[in-house]
Amino acid sequence: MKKLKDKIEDLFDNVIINDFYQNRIFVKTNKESVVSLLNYLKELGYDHLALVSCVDHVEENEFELVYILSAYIHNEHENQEKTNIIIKTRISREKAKFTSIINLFENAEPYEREIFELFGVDFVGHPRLKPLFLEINYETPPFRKDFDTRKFVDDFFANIPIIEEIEDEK
Amino acid sequence: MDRNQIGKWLRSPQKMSNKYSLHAVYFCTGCGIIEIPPSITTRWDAERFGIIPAPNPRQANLFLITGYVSLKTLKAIIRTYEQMLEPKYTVGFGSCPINGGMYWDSYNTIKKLDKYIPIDGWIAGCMPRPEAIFVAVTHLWTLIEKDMATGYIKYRKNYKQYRANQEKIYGSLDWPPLYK
Amino acid sequence: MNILLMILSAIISLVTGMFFLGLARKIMAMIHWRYGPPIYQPLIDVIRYFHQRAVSHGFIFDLGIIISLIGSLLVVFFLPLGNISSFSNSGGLLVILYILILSPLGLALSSGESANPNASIGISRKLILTLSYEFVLIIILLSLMSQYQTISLQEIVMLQARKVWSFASWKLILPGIAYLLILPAMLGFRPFEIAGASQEISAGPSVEFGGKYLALNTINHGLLHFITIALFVNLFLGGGDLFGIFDSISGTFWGSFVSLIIFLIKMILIFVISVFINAVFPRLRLEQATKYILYYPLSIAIVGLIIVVAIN
Amino acid sequence: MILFYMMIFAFVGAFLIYFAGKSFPRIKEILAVVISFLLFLFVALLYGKDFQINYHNFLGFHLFLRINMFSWLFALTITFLGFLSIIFSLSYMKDKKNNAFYYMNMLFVNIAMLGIVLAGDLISFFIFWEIMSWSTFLLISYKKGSALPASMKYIIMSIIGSLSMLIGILYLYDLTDTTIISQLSHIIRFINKGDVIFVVILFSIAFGIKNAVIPFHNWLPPAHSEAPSPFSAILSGILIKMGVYGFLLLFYVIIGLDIIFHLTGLTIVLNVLAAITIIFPTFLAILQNDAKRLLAWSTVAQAGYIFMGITYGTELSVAGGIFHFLNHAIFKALMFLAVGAIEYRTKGIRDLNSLGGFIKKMPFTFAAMLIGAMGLIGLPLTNGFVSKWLIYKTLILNGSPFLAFAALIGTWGTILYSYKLIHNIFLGQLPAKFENIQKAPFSMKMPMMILSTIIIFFGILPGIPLQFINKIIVSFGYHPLNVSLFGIVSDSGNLNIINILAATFVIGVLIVLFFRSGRKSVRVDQYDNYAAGSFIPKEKYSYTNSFYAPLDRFLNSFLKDYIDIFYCKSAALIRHFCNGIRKIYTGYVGSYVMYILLFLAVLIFVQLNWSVF
Repeated sequence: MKKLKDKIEDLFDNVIINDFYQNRIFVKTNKESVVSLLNYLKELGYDHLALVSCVDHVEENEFELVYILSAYIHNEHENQEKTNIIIKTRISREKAKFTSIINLFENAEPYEREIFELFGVDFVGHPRLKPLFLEINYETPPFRKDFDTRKFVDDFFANIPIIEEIEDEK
Repeated sequence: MDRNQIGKWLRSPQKMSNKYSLHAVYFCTGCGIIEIPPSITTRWDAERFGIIPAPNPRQANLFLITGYVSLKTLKAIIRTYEQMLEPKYTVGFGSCPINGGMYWDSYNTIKKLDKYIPIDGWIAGCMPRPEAIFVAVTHLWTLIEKDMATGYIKYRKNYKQYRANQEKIYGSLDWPPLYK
Repeated sequence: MNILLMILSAIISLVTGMFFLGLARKIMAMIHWRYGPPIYQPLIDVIRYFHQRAVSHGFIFDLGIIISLIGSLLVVFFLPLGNISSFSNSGGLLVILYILILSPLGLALSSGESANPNASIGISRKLILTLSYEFVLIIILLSLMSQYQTISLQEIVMLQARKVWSFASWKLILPGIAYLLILPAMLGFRPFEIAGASQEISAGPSVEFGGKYLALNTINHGLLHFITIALFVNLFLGGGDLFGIFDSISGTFWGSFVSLIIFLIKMILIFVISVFINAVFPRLRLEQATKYILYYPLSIAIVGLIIVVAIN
Repeated sequence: MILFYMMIFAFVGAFLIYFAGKSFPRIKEILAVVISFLLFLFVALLYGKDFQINYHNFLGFHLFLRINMFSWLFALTITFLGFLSIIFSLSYMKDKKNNAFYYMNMLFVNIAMLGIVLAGDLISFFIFWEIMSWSTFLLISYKKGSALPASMKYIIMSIIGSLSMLIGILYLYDLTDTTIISQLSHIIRFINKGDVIFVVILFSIAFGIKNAVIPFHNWLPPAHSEAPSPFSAILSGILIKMGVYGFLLLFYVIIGLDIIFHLTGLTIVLNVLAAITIIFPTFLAILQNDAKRLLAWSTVAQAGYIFMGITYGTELSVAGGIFHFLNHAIFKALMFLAVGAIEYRTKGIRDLNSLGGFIKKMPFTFAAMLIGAMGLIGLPLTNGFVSKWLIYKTLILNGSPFLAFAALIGTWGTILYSYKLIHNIFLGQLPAKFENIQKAPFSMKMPMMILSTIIIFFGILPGIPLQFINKIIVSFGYHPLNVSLFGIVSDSGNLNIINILAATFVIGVLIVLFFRSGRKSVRVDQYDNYAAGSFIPKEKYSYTNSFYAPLDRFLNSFLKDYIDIFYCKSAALIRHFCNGIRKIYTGYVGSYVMYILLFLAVLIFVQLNWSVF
């Protein structure tokens, strides 16, 4: 049976695969072919989307979206070992936008909301793109590297006055 | 129940009953809640002092703020505190509610809880053990005895400032002000 | 004279009610292998509730809790305690059965007015549970009434004192067992603590009860314990009589005093047993509780009734 | 002859309303109120009279109107409730179209019921019975729409009832060749038991349908929920009780006490029917979601209590049955009027799952509904308690504990559904769309006020109504109960309400003082509520729908209305069968000629073989 790595290579052209680790395959692609790659892998049996996360590369002014897939039921590719497929793609940092994969994987919804709230990546096609954790909204999303948390704490919490006891007369 | 206890009871039943029947609100606000179950069960038995977890704020008069207070939890804390009935006391666990503790520079936690709701007593220690909680309770007794546990009166008197601080954080709260 | 008896039985029931609550917490603590609060802790709680500034949701919120306390205190006057009985000749068991409705109805009215879904869920559970154990209770009372051919509780106690306790007579053993099986449901103890589940629906009907409302509710709770067990002792354990030992001094003041003591001892025994049951059981779901009550105690009670009807 | 002139005056008045109402609208309301008040006044003045007048001869039958204590009590309740519900419908029907027709029919029903009660002989009894049936049919179908099938079901059932009654009357006439009730009771003694049982069965079918006893009860719930509220107050308050009156007339006046209870098995069958009529509808009422349907099922259950009281045969049970008729008429009419007031204010919404929190807007209607529910449950100090106490005492002491069990369980079922009614309409969160509901108008409040004071008044002083009932029992041939002002005094356990009243008052005062001594409480609106630390979501925090969901899941497999299903299935079967027959009429002349020839051939064939003719 052809290995999984060769299958992906001959189907997708600009794909860099490195299966250096024992049960993990890293796939770097451009942002256009991510959705078709996810679709293809889902048919192969990797139907469990473990995680969607985002890495902030400030110096290259890019975000890196990471999708981790794995398979519950063993299929023919699993006979050697349990493989996690980690797909990485790069998107620009200004006005970051990416297509939502909810129609492929239902459980991507909270991850995308979290990335939208904490990194400011706008997912097109997401039904409920509302804040998930934070109670107040910040002008620069807090997980971005250029968000200076100490400065925020100083000017947001400092200007809340301490309660002075009103010494009423009675 | 020796003789002068009975004398105290007869002179000021409100103080004595407040001392020996503190029902704590069963609401875990931070990491310190892990200390509460051992203190109310067999090993340390808080019920000896009359402390039991109350099912809802209306039946409680002690509010234990256990650990750091995030922005989301502060909203629930304010709501619960306002629903508790009048002679109510709050005790803060650890240094995080005092000045932010190790989350002093986090964008998401409250630095000085005292600005939003009145706190009657603090317990030092990054999550005080049950013995420390009971020491705090005995101190609270003396505070009640000497009429110094007046957090709720302070809240009622300076409600405008408290409310202003709370609204500074959240923009606008979705429940009406408690006192006119 | 009647007024004196009224006051006396009211005081006895209130004191024993609070004592029962304290005893329950103490025994639960002992079983948990810890010290537990002093016996008079419920009294401290009530005094503390009284000094708290309560929150009211309207006129019926206040009236309901007062009606429910009136209901339970009223029942106390119709129950003979030992041979102290102020009203037990005006209507008997039927009146008791009807006044027992007043207390849950008053509580239902006031918790309904508190406009909190926890309270509504608690009340609908409480009424369904009461309906299911009322099936059994009515059959038990019917078998007793048709066995002793009277509807007045006073006479049932006297008949038992003269002859043998109904719990001991083979004819009425089954209703007795059925009563014991539904006792935890009537007391609201653990296997059937569905209405007042404190974690699930945060104390059910008494969600919005604050200061003095909670005080009245706790007193009412104590009284309900007192009434349920006093009814059982009167019906099945012959009220204040101990195998006729103290018949010689039955007429005098000391006679009624001794019968009262015996009556209270019997009640404490039964209460301690039900607290043990309370300590070891988890909380059932409502469907399981109704299924259980409508199968085992109900069949035992029906068989008991058939036996009684077949005999006479 | 005063009775006859009264009836004529009332009938003429009813027609006058209809025709006058066309020209000047205000007149019909005033006329209706005046006539019904005059009727009430007139009947009240007839207290204690006992005479019989022959007002008309019809085909050789002498028609009589008579008045005695027994019919006086029923007449008083009929006219009293008729008067109150007409006052109630003044504002209820104000904006509805053709309410002249409504008022005319309302008066017809009242007069017909009055006629039934005053009828001295079976023919005039039957005439008034028919007038009552079709005027009720017209009133039930007043709302058109979904009211038509309900009224159809009602009219079919009552036609069957009246036909069986007609056959009964003719059969009785054939046996005793007299239709005057007073003479019948003497002659009945000489008829053999078989005929008496047959007559009793025929009459019981007619009265059972009216009284909604179990096999004939299924017309009642749809009819009640479709009829306009003031009329359904009369429908369940009094109209059901015509069956009660009929049974009493049949058992105790026509056939007489000693014969009826020697017909072996009859009383047992009737008692078991009564027991089923108590349990089955009570648990169906718990699961209803429409306020008026719930009350309708509760009427069926309470009619079971009255039926149990009547057919049990001891003087306590008959007294309890009649007293429960009186009480049920009062508190059920009160509850229907209260639901009518709600329906009037919410423009017709009475689904229990979408209402809630009305106590804040309509406190008076809540008080009326609460007192009505207390009477329905039978709490001490309300009138329901005394009548139920009478019935239970005799059931237990006369050695039939299973019937007593059915009755007592009925009480707890009543508690559940009456609390569901109060909770889902009045308590809980007030939905936003009912924010600006006003109070009930005065013309609705006045009848409710009167009825609730009567409930408490009869509850505290049961001696007053019991005196009238004592006279009735004596006329039936029982020996009277010794009734004190506050209760019943008898050897096997007596009842005096004064103890309960005194004790409740004293404890009440003490507890209120004790309650007042605590700190003053703070009034708070419905949004300041415990919601686990978050603020209350505006519309999603009321829990009134499927109030008894666990009981629903547990019971509804047993509680389908099998009798109704049986009726509908048999009706479908008959329609199917008739369709088959209709196919014969093909419409071509040829096929008809062919039928004639075939028939002739068959005749010839029979004649040839067996020479029948």
